[in-house]
Amino acid sequence: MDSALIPKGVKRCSIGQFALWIAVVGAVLLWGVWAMLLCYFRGLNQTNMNNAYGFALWIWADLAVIALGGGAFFTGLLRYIFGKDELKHIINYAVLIGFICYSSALLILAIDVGQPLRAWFIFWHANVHSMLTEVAFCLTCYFGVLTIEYVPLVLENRQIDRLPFFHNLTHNMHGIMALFAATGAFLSFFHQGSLGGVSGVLYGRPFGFRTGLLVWPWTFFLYTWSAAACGPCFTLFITRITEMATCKKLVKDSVVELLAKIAGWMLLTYIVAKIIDTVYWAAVTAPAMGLTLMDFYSNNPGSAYGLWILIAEVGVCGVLPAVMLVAPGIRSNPSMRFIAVTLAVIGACLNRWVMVLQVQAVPVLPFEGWFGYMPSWQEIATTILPVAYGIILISLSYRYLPVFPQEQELNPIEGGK
Amino acid sequence: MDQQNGNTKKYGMVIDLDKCTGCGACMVACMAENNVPFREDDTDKLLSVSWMRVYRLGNGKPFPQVEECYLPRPCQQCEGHAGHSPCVSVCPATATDYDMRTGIVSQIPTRCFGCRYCMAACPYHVRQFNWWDPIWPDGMERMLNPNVSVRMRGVVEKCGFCFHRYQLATDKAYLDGRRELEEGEYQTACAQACPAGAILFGDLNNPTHAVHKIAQPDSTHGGRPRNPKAFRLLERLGTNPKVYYLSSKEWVRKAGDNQVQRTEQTPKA
Amino acid sequence: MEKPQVNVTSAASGHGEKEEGAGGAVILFFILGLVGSLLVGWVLFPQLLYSKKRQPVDFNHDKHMELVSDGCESCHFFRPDGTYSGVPQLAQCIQCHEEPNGEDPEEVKFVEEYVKKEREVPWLVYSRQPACVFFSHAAHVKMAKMDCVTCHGPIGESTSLKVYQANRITGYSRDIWGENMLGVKRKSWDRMKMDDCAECHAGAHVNPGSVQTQKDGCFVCHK
Amino acid sequence: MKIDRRCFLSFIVGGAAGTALSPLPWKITDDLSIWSQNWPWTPVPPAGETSFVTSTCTLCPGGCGISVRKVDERAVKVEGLKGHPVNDGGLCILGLAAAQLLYAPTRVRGPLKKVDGAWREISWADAIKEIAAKLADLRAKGQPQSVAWISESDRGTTAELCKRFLTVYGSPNYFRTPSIQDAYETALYLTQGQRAMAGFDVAQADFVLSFSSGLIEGWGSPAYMFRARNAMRQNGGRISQVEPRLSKTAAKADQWVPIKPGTEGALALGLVHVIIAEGLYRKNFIDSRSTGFDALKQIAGASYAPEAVSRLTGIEAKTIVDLAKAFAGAKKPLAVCGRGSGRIPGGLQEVLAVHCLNALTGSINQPGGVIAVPEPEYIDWPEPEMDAVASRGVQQPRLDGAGRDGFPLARYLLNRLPEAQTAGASAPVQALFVSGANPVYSLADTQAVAKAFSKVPLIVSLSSYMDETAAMAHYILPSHAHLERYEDVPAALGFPKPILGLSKPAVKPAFKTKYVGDMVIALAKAMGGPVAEAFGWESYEACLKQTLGNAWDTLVKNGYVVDAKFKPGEFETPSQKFEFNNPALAKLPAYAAQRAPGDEKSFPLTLIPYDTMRLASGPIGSPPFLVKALEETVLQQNTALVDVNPATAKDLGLSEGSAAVLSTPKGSARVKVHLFDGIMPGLVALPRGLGHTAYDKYLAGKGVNTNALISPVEDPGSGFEAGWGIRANLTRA
Repeated sequence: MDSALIPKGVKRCSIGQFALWIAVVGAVLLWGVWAMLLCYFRGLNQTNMNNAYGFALWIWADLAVIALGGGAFFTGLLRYIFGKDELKHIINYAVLIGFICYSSALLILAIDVGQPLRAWFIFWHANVHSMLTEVAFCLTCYFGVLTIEYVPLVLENRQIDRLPFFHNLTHNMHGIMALFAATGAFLSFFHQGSLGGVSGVLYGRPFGFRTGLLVWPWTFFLYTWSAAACGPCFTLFITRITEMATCKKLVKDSVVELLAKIAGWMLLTYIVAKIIDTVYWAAVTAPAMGLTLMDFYSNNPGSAYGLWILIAEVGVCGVLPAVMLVAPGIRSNPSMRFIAVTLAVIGACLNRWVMVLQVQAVPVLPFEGWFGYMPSWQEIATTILPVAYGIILISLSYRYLPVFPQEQELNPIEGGK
Repeated sequence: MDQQNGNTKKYGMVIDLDKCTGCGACMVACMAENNVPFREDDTDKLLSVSWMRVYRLGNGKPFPQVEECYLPRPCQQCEGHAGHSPCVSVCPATATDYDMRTGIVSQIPTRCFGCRYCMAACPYHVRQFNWWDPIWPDGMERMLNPNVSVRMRGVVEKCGFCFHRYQLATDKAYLDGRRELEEGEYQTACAQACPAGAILFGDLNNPTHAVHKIAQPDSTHGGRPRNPKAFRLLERLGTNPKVYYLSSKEWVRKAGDNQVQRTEQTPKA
Repeated sequence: MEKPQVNVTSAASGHGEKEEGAGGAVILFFILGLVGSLLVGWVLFPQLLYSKKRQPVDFNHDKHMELVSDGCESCHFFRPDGTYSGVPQLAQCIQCHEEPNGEDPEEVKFVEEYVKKEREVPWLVYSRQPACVFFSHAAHVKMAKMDCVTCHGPIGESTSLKVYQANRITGYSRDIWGENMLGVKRKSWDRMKMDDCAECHAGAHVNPGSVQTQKDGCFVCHK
Repeated sequence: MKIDRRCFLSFIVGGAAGTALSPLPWKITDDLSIWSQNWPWTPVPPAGETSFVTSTCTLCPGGCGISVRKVDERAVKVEGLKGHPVNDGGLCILGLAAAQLLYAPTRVRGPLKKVDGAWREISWADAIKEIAAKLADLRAKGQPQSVAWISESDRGTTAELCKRFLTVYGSPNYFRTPSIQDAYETALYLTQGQRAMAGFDVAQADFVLSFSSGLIEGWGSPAYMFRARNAMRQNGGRISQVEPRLSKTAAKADQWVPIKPGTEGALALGLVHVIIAEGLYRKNFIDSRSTGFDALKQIAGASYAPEAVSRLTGIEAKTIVDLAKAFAGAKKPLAVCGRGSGRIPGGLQEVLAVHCLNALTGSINQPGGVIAVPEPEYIDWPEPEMDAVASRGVQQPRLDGAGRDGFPLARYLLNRLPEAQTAGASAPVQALFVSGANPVYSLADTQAVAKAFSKVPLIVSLSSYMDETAAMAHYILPSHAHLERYEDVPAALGFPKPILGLSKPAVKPAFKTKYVGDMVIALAKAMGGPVAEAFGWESYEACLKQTLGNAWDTLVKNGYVVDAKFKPGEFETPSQKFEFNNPALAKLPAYAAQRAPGDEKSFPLTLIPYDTMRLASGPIGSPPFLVKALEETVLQQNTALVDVNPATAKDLGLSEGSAAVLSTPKGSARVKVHLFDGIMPGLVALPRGLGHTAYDKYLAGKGVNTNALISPVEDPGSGFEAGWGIRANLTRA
């Protein structure tokens, strides 16, 4: 039925099967949309946020998806600026994942604000001192860049490509993609950094606060770095998942290994920097504000925020995957590589989690206790909403667009069309 | 508009914890003055809007050595470094600002679009979000004060040292042809109402004002109090607040700045 | 070699022919869309956006100005506490209008409908600002010695009250945004938006208080 | 020309371009943001002219001066009146929230009559006519004494009008709600012969010994006590608080002495014992201004030696001796008693013991001491003409036995009325008026009270609010709210000087209400005959103006008249001295510590209700702001928290926040546990003022009414209500 839309030389499941799959994911999406509408019309009382948790699950999801979407800018940077030409076989997918991540982030932000009708004030009445302003501007701009990067892929659809105008447009756009990659990298550096700055500048919150360079706290650089390290890991992670779902090899091992190797070295250097930062913070920054390291990790109900969380983030999901990806022997093993990138992805999420949630959980006033928080179903549904949306967009893109240039070569169809 | 007059004011408070009885009159005076909404169930203090909150502090000792102290907490009106209070610089839409001429951190709910970054930034939990639409039971909207705008759902609000009273006091002064306010002409609702007289309000920059005389702010050290009985909440964060507390008890003074062993005081939701 | 070339040409020409005819339609429809939406945006939209209301009673400012001794402040006075009384209340009007002074039907209506029934006139205030705005008339009139006309225009010379246009979305008078849909103003009283306040307040004579904007602080005009 | 898809697309693109070039999207975006700033369902208070009305607060007997801020005709806020001798600008939390009471949704908006269990609106004229007819019936049947009237006060023109009505009608059964004032007034009369109210010159004292009195929890005139406490501490004065729980007063005192509840009087006698034994008393006062010192010596004899008192009170003997020495050693010591807010009842025995302590140090009618503030005497109306029915009626014994039946000292014993009403076959009260009181909520054992009230064929509530008593009534004749009426405030409770205040209407009555005074006059007029003749006034306002005479103008202007040069009068006992051995006193049984009712085996714990400033526990229900201001350790959602010592909780297997069932011999309630180191082990404390069944959703159904869990305790000898708690049990829910 839709075979005319499907790229040449590849095999796709039947339309019925596909429709069923979309319907299932679509149901989840609708559940999320319902929750979103509740939040819009009844207000944010639908969430379990409170005056101690002004930032919660949504902001974490925002920070996490943006970090994981960092694969787009970093792979682009490697491909177009540093000339790692091999990565052209995965760049499409990296861009798509980035596009999904960033559009999701914008969507979540639009739900998160108390007065969505006034959300444009962030641009119109911008306060240049605010990290969030920087985030909003760079995020929006970079989302524009990602759209421009994604559009050529859409235009490569068999039917669209038949029109000369679009065919030429695609060609020309490819020609200037390096410029966009550079712009994207520049913008990403700043908004990934400013997201790090979001908690790093909070000098009223000793858990989040970091000293830094000029106006930028150390978390500014750590975030950019970790996004560059974990973003590609997430691209590899999703690629692997896609391969598992489609039961096909989609990207050659050499490409995957190259990206994994670069990500590994990024992760290793990042984690060293993170450890130095943590030690300096624990030994110098926080004590100067009257709190010791154990004030941040002890005495809380159910040990939800025990030292384990630091060990998990820096050790199990930081040092360990870094070493695994750097060591050629382990890296070349697909299963070990998959474990490593998965750990790295969890590590990035965990880092964003503590930098959003734990910052607010830790009591700062001496006569207050720890603050607990458990998201409401509306928050969870609206957070799953972009996941469902992402799956649908990936499914559609995979089905109708030549996302994986090596797919045809890796999965030859008998008789060919 | 003090266009000719260059000298700036720094309105601040001195709250004598030895006098404070924890009665809560300041909270209600504030709510009535500032059109603070209330809900059928306002017992979850983390969902409730109360610009002024009286905390109950304990010395953490068992019966019968236990001691208690009550600490009213309005907005601390942090000056931070050169007006960069923790919350002001983070607001993306310039909905909050630090006014160098009065030292007050303003909050404009109609500009705010509810991102809540300022709430995450404030260590004093001074900033509160309107999770619900403010609803007054039929007829009770008649008690609303026209000098303070009612906040809508989805925005952050906080204490602004009853700034509308400053506006009204200056109006009167202007009509009389004066530019300067006398001490006491501008008072916050809590200071006015406190039946124990525990809250003093005035210009910390003015050596003739009681608040200056009592707190003795050390301008060379970010306003640190020179009065040995005085302290500020979380002094070491460098928030440079304009609310000074007085206590003759050492454990209270230490509790104000994370210098005592932490003890679980009140359960949190 | 030839065949494909011919094919290409013919295909191109055939294609081109079709495109030419369609191209005209495309441009026409573009223009139709453009002009139509411009008309909607510039002509129809303002009609729909604003409702037109008549004041409950007409009022002749000019006639009253001749009779009073103290200009605008005769009726729009300052209260002893420094606040501004704004639109006069019935109690003030009654001082002269207990009974109709003349035969003007509007005055008769005023006396019959409001004075006799002791009902306040629900005047529609052209300059009514949102609840979050604090405007100190004392600061502007008494301290800065500004005249009323600067912001309110020559309303004192008017002989009749103009139609009140209320924005159906915001509920405020059109005079706040200004008559001009683009918000262009020629005279100082053409608009009453925050930017118009800020324009003056950004002037050198105002000592900036705001740390964030280096302009006047928010609480100067907000409550 | 062919119209195809591309034309349509082109049209859309052109339209989009045109729209973008028109003001439409931009103006709508801007207008929508302005709309979101002024949502039509978010109220905008109308601006107007600000004015202030000077008045006196009548929400409690504290007598604070208030300034009602108005914007045009709206009362926006109530603030303290600067320069007022009682509160000087400060105001308590309830007074500050008063505008919420004025505009409360539970205001009764006009006269109501209960028909088949449902409220029907009725006109004032009809309501008064119907009630007058029923009263006339009772009178015709020769039972005028079966009409009773309950009020919070028995002073001032309003109370006098009600009493006058009962008198000319023919009933002696006027009741004042029980409070510690009953015992204080009796104690002053017995020892000093003065018909007076007790004032406390806390400000000038230098050592205040408080027996469970919540000096900063609403005791006396709340704002005055706050200021006086500060003033005395500023001058180096000290406060010792003897109390089972670390109340706010205890926490802010210089010394907290935990004591077994109910043994405060025993401690007072123990201190008397030490002071006498060590010869620390003021000899000049004892020798020249008192009699019967030997009797006191005997009372506080060997059985009140420190060791014995220590066993009773749980306080170490050394502490008792030290306390006695500190008290007697102070220049101007002052001992006060009356638990909590000082408006809850207490026994005479205890008050006498504490009063004797004051006498030993001469702290009677002296600066810094207990001051006998004479009852106001400005009401001087001609004696009413009584007909035979009335004369016979008022000669009948009071239904509560006050003044006779072994309770010769008491004037009112409302606590004994419920039992009297239900004891016999026929109910003695046939008609009941309730004004300014909410007995169904505030008397101990509310179930018994409700049962007794259900046996009254005619209950007329004069409440402004739909409170518990009003809900039980047959008619509600709503009074003006306190900011809508004239009323004289004859005294400020606990204030050491005579002061007369005037409550003035700040706003016009919002509803079809009538002030109690006017209602009484109207009812009397409707009754006709001698009853009507006794009420010659045109209106309550006219009556008040005439009564206050010369003071009226000053009162209207300032809101109060204070006797600044007041000197306490001389003792009026037969001996003209302070009598430790008054004959009436001698008849009282020997002092015994009050035990909490209930069986110790099934109820191993003791429940003590406590007062907090953040809850109104009197006849007025807390407005929403007060409930909002409650700490999270007092109320969570609709469940009240009980204070329990961590050791006790551990024994019971309870932890912070545990759901539990609190049971007493009178009933049980679901509560949550709050671990509090500031309470003696074995006790459970619950705040007073919660657990309303009436009022609005901001108050009703929240927490537990302590009065529903406790039972009345009769003070031996005086008959006063003397309950302070009850045996209880706390089990995991």
